[in-house]
Order: sequence, then C-alpha cells, then structure tokens
Amino acid sequence: MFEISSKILDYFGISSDFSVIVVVLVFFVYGLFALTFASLFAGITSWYERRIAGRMQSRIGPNRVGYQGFWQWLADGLKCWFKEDIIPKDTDSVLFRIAPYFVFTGVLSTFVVIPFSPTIVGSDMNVGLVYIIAITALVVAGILMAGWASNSKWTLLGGIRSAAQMISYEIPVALSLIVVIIPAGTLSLQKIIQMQGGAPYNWFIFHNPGTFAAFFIYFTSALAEGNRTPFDLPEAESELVAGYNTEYSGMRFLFFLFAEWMNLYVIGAIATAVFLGGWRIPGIAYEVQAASLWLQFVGFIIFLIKALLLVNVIIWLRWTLPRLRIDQLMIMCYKYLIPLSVIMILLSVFFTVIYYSLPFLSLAVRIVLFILSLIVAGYFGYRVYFNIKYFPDKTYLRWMI
Amino acid sequence: MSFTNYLANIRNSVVSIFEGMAVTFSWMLRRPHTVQYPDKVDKGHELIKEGFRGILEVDVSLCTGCLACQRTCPIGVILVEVSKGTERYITRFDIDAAKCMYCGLCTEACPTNAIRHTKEFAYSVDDIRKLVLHYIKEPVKPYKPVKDATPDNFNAGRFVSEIVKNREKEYVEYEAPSVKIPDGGQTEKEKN
Amino acid sequence: MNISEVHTEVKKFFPEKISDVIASGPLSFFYFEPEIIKELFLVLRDKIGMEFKHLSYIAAVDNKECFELVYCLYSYRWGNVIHLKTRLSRENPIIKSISDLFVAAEWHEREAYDLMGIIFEEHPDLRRIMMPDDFEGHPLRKDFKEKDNYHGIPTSREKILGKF
Amino acid sequence: MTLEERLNLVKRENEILLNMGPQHPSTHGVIRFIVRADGEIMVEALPVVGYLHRGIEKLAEQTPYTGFIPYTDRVDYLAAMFANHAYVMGVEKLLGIEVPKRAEYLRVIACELNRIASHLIALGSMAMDIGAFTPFLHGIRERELINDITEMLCGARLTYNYMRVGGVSKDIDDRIIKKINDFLDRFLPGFIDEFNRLITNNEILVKRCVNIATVSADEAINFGLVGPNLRASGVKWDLRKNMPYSVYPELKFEVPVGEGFRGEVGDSYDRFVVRVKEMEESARILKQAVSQLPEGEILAKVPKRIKPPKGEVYSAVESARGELGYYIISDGTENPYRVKIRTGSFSAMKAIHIKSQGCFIADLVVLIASMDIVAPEIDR
Repeated sequence: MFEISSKILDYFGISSDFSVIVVVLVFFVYGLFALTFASLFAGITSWYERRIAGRMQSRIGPNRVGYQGFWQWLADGLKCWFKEDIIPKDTDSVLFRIAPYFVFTGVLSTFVVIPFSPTIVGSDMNVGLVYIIAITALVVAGILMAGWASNSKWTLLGGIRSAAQMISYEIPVALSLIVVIIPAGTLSLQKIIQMQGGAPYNWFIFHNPGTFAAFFIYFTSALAEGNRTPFDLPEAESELVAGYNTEYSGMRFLFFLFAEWMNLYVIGAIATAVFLGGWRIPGIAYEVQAASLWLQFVGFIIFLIKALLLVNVIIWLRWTLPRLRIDQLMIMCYKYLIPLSVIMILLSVFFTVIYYSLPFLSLAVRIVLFILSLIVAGYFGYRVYFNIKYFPDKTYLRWMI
Repeated sequence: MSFTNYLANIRNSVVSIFEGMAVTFSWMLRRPHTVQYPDKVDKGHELIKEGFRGILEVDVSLCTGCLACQRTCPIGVILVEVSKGTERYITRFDIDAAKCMYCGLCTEACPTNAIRHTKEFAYSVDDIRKLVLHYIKEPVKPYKPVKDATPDNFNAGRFVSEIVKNREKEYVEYEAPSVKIPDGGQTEKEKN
Repeated sequence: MNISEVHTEVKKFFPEKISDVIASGPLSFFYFEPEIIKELFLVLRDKIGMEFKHLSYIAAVDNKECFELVYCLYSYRWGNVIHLKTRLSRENPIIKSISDLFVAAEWHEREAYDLMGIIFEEHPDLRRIMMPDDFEGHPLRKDFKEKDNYHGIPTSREKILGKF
Repeated sequence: MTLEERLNLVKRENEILLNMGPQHPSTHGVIRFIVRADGEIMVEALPVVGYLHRGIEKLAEQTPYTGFIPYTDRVDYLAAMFANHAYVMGVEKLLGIEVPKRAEYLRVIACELNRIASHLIALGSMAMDIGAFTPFLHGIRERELINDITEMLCGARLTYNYMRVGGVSKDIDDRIIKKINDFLDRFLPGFIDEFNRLITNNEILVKRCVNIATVSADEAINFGLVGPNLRASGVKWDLRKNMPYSVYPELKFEVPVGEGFRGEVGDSYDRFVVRVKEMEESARILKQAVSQLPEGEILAKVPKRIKPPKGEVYSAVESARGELGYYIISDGTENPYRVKIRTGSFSAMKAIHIKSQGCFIADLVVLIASMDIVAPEIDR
C-alpha cells in the first residue's frame, strides 16, 4: 500500500506535509476493502458449504432465500443481529464479551500480508510468514478466554483442547513453510510468489519432492490450526456439546463462525501464495503484470480461483472424515507431522544445493512431479467413475437444483 | 511401534481418505433423494402409500352401533353412545384425534368398514379440543348389515370427510342433539 | 440339559430346599428357598455340565399373597434356558443379592427393588433406577395407588372425550 | 441411598463432575451420564436412567392382549417389528395356536427389513458421534426406502403394529415384493461396499474404535450382553440358530462373529463390523424369504376375545439389539397378569458403566454408540 500511496502523492502533487493523512486514508480504504472481502467471503462460504454438504448427503440444503437460497447467509446474519445477546450468570463478563473479537481480529490481521495482486497488498513485509504465524496466536488467546470465561465445564474443556491443539500445530505449520523458504530465500509472500512461474511445473509445490510433501503437511496442520474437521476437537459437537462457544448467542457467536470461515480463505491463500504460484499468469513476466492494471486483475482472479479450489477441498474433507481423538491428534502432530517436515527440510536443502550444480535436474524433477500428480488426479477421476457405476443411482450433473 | 507399522499407518490413512473422498465426490454428481417439502406439498400427498394409517374418519351411514371399535381401542379414543329404547339411535360418535395412536385396531374390528383411516396427517390446531371430531349432528338410525356383505362393498373410496377437513370451523361445544327422537327413545342427556 | 435334568442334579445338593418341577402353561420351573440362593446359583453357574453363566433377567411378580422372583438363566455352552422361582413374604421381602456372581444381576435387582420393593442384601448400589429418588411406593405392586400429584404436578389428564 | 449420596461416597479430589445428558447430542435419547473425569480421562461414567420410563409393564396389566400390541412398538422404536413378534409369539404359545406358514414368512420379511433399518441407524449414528456426518445421512437414505416398504406393508413408518395374535394384519402384494427386490438389488453389493469404502475402512474411524472398551467373551456373558454386542465378543449365539423360532430353520444364513478385525476381539470396531455383516446376512435372508413365500392364509382362526388359559410363557426373539423377550403370566382373564420385558439395551448400560472406567471422554461417545442403546428400551 505504500507504493500506491506514494503514486497518489506524486500524481496529485500533494506536499509532504499532508502525506500522512493520505497514507492513513489509503490504508483505511484498504482495511475496509479487506474487511468487506473477508466478511463477504465468510458469509457466502457458510451458504456454499451447506449446499455442498447437502449434495454429498443426497439432500438439497438451504434453497429458500433468494435464487437457490443464495441470500441464506444474509438472513442468518440478520437473525443473529436481532437475537438477544445472552451473557450467563457468573461468567467473567469482560473476558466473555471481548473473546470473540480476539478470535476475529486474529484471523483478520493476516489479511495485512495476504496479497491480492502484485501491488495490491496491505504491507509486503519482509517477515510476512513469521507475521502470519505470530498473529494467529491471538486466536488461541481468544478461544481460551471464551472457554474460561463461560464458567461451564464443557467450554473449559473445549478451550483447553483448543489451546493444546493450536499451539502444537503451529510447529508443523512453520516447519513446512520453511521447506519453501529454503529454495526461495525470503520470508516475504510477494517475493515468494515472484520467484515462482505461472505454469504449474514452475510452482514451488513441484520444486522438489520435499516441497511436494510439505504442501500436504502444511495443508493438514493448517486445518488443525484452524479447528476444521477432522481436527475440530475444540467444538466437537458429539462430545463437548459445542465446545468453547456453547454459552454464546447472537452476534458474538457469529463472530466465532466468521473467524472460522475467514480462516478457510487464509489457509487457501497462504497455500496458494507459497506453493501454488499465487497470482502469476502463465507466460507473462512479473514486471509486465505489475505494470498493467488489467493483468493485475486477472492475477487476482487466478489467485482467488486457486484459493477457492483449496477451500472446496477443505469443505469436502469436512463432510467425509470422522474426528480424531485428542491423544491421536497430538501423536499425529509430534510423531508424524513434525519429523516428516524436518525430513522434508533436509530434502529441500539437498535438492536446492544439487540444483546449483545441475540446473537441468531442476526441470526434470519438476516435470516428473507434475506428471505424477496428474496421474493421481486421473486415478481419482477413475475411482469416482467407478463409484458412480458401482452403485447405480440417478446422476445429475447440474450442481444446483 | 515398528518402523513398518509407522509407514503402514501413513499409507492406510492416505488410501482410506482417498477412497472416502472419491465416494463423497461421486455423490456430489447424483440427484438428491429428498423432496422439496414446501415446493411440492401436493406431490407429498401422492407419495403417501395406499393403506397409510392417517386420521380416522367415520361414515356414519354405515355404522351399526355395535361399539366394537370402542371396545377394541386400547387407549379409549372413541366414544359412541347409542340410545336405548324400542328403536336404537346412534346419538354420539366422537374421536379424540389428539390422543389417537393410529394403531388401526378399530378399523379391523369394524364389521362394516364404517370407521377407517384417511391419508390426512397434518392437522395442527390452536386448541386441543378442536381435535375431538364429532361425527354425529343428528341422531342416526344404525345401519342394518346386508347378509352377504364383504368389507370391500362399503369402501367405495378413501375420502377425507368434511369433518376432518373443516375441523377448525367445526368446533362447537358438544351438545346432545336436540331433535326429539321418535318412538320414545331417549338420549343420554335426557335420561340424567 | 433341560429343566428336569437340572432339577435332579441340583436336588442332590439341596434335597430339602427345592420343590418339584412345575409346569405352568408352556413354561416349566421349580421353586427354591430364598436362603440357599447364593449356593444354588454358584452351583448352576460353575458346575460342569450346567454352566448357566448368563443371567437373562430377574422378574418380580406380585402374587397377591407373596412376592415371586423369577430368574432366567442361559447356558451358551449347552444351549439351554431355565427358569427358577422363589417366594418372598409380602411383609419382609428380603433376599441375598447375586450381583457378585452375575454382573448383569445388579441392574435387574435395582429394578426389582425400585418397582416391586424387594430388598437385596449385600447389593453394592441399591438405589432407585427408574423412579426418582423421592418417589414413594413401588408401582408394580398390585396394591399400588397412584397419588393425585407429584410435587404439585397433577398425574392425571382431564378426559376430553367425556367432557365434550 | 440417593444419587447424591452415591456420588459423595466415591468422589475424590481433583475430579470434575460433568453432567452429560439427558439432553446431549450423543446420548441417543434421554440418557444421563454423570462423568467423573480427571481432565480428559474419566474415572467412571455413572448412568442415570429412567427419563423415559412410562411403566409399560404396568400398562400391560390393564390392557387386553390385543390392545397391548401397539404398546410393544413403543418399547424399541427403531426395531418395533421384533417387539411385536416376541409378544405375539408369547401369546400364541399360551393359546397354543399354530400360525399359518405365509404369516410366518411375512413376519420374517418384516423383521429382517427392520433389522437392516435399525442397523443402518446404529452404524450411521456411531459414525456421526465420531464426527462423520455423511455416512449417517447415507444410512438414513437407505432406511427411507425400507420405511416406504413398511408403509405399504402395514400403513405406518415407525410404530408398525403389524403382527396380530395368530398372524399378521395385512397381506403382501406384488408391488411390495417388487419394491423389496429393488431395494435388495441396490443394497447388497452396492450400498454395503460403498459404505465400507466411505467409513468402515476409514483409518480415522478404525483408530478411534480399535481396542476401545474391549469386552472379552466371559465378560460379555457375565454382563448379560446379547445380540451383536455379544457376538462381537466372539460368542456364536444367535437365537435364530440356537433356539430356532418361526421359519428361520428353513432359511440359510451365517452368524457373523467378532474376530478382532483390526485389534482385539470384542472391541468397538468389532461391534461396528459385526453389524455391517449382519445387514448383509439379513439381506440374504430376505432374498430367500421373498422367493420362497408360500401361498395361504395370513391369520389363523383366533377367538375375538383372547383369553389364554392360566400359565406362564417366556418368548424371545433375536432383535436388532439382541435378545428381546416377553415373560407373560396369564391368570385366565382378558388382561395379562404380569408382563416383564427383557431388553438388550438394559444390560448394555451396565456394561457401559463398567467399561467406561479409565477411558477418554471421547471414547465414552464411541462406547455408547457401539453398544447401540435405545433409551425407551432401557426404561420401558
């Protein structure tokens, strides 16, 4: 945003005395944009997830409000606005009131470094990835606060579970990102995207076997950090009633869910930026894209599509998998994900060193990995076809009804 | 835990999650099984199968006043009153639909199929007393069974009687029929 | 091993305390004296050839003159089922618990205590099971009279049919 | 001794008392557990039942023999046919009535359909308690087809009241047979395999269930477990085979037994898999029963007012939740003198109490679901 502010200052010839005001104004506008984008995304995802869940369970899902029930999320939001905000007796009322906003702020603050296009980004920090890992710790604080302040045993259990889970899973998240930072040599998200190409085999996910595995490790542990199924233990509704948000109602309750759905986009966006080439358009150099407003817009759309695909996968996983138990969750973190990501770091170091002396190997590995993943995707398609043939039921390719 | 076990765990998880996701994705491409309730209410009634045990209705013109249904009912939902005298009159036939559990024992006991189930099932009202259905407005002479009658003769077609349909408007505090019964017959009320 | 064979086998152990086999309708059973219950069930459970290790249910019956307890035992090994009965006096219905022999007996005995008022000695956890703790009376007894209200809640509903 | 005294008797320091239920998502109806937990690990889960006690055994003493059949539906609302069957069989034994062959076949068809429906709910809700929603709704979808069949067969979807003393209330026709065959074609290889791929083989579910709450064969017998829970512990006992009733001797089927499919014999996963296999067997029984269906009467000659002679009877069937028995005493009048209902869930609750000691709180949910308890069956 500093770039844009300075451009505006130059364009209008505003003297440096007023530059602070303009910069603040520009940041304010960007903040509003990010908030609106995140809220719209969270709202629409809440409707979209229910529709997807409906189709997977051979039912319809919400379809009453507006075309295909599209405005359902708005209706739900309005309903929650007008609901009574109940604060139970004997709660720690200050903590109880502010806890949802901690969670909300923790997730929303990541939008500072999440890029939309080469120039549209809150702040291209040189410690971007570290910032994300640090700021999401606010979510833990918020959830623990909510669990403690509600004065209920179920919420307390949910809060403690959540604290244990999220703090543990920050380690594999950070480690798996380091796998990419080694070949990239930077922590800034924009720089990482710049270093990747537009074509799939130039993405960091196919850079070497280490990064390929690191993508899946990152994805799994980010799910766990974001409390999504199969790792939604803090709000496991069949065990802990509703976990840390049992006692909440109205808009405060909605803020927790807001944060959860916004987090979907954050997970998708970071994975896109770090592993999947971000906003790069195939065949167009970075300088050309950064100079043209239209190409930036195309880049934004490409970024959004990649992120949305990942969000789809997250939703899809949620309606497929059961939930882990708390000890299994910890075993998975400390016995599987952390050792594996350390191995991947070593692999990544190895390949990065090798590539310096043998540059042709780089392209060969990338293309082999790319073809491998295409084969897996093809086999998946075959399995889906097999399932449809094996259990004959009316197929219906329109995704809505 | 051995190292092969460790690797087997990873492989099993990946394979089973892969298979599970293929199943859920294949269901994304199928038609939902549910019927859209508010959109297709009329269709909903057609979906109810023949022989569904809905609200009870009574064809009073077929009732013989034998009280078989009242005796069979395990929970006392049916109340039939028959006047005594030289000539019998049915003066009251009430069914408490709020209490009925739709077991269908009364319909089997009925010799003339006068009491039977309809397909009607949705009947919420604002007062529980409106669910007491009164089938007799005026004293009715009992039906005289035909010799070689089979139950099918009487069941021309399953229809929802007017009383079931208009139960909201129909509700009036029950009074014994005021019409004088000829031949010296007495209603229960007059006796008391 | 059917009921008569079991009877002759058991009769050797407790010649005085066991009645003859009685057939009542399709069901055959024999009575035993309440004081030998533990020894009897130990024999039935552990004697080779019988091995009635599964206690299916305990039914308490109010016989107007006395209470009867019906024990149903299964032997999965030999594929048998037998019924045994014992009589308890109405005034002082006390019998030894067999919940240390059969875990399943614990809840069945609690049920018999709750609904029929039979007291099981040496039972680890003799509490009411279906009824609330402050309920008075034992509902399955034939002379049980339902109270008009329970904590101010009327127990009977007004009869709509009779009224209108 | 009251509940409060019982808790004070055993309470230790550093324990939290969690009140799970009667309104809790995974206690399957209104069952209450008082969980004494030390962090995530339970010391015990004390079951408190009786919230659904309606005194059906007392009601039976005031109801005529035929009038009690609808009440039996309410004992186990997920598998009402079995309750009908057991009770009606008992009264027939008292009266000494021979039931027509066709009626027996119809009873078997209705019961096995009901067994599939009940197991679908049991498996689905177990998956849902572990956190997977989709298998539950897939199970509900198939059960809906069974509900449609029973609706055509007897006019109701849940509380069937299908069987009568001496036979069944309605005859089957070609449309229903076609529907059953359609359902079986879809169910037997197709649905079961897909269900296995979706959830039974899922590694997370396996890891959640394996070696959780293992009940050994001796324990299972002593706890009084019956039905699939008993068979999962490796005891091959099925009333349909071991004490044959109705026309089951004429039908060929296997009795699936827990073999420790992924862990020890008798763990929660065995209970899950045994139910899946039982559904397959039920579908096989249905195929045979539908093809062998004889012609004839569906109701024996029964007096209008049923007055059995003095006597006692115990009749049990293999219900979806194990042995479901009716102990009936007749004193020669129109009403039974005493009816005692022996149900599977009642004894399973005691097993849950014992097996919950030392588990995680999350395992309690698996344990309850794997025992497949239904609240009205416990309380009656």
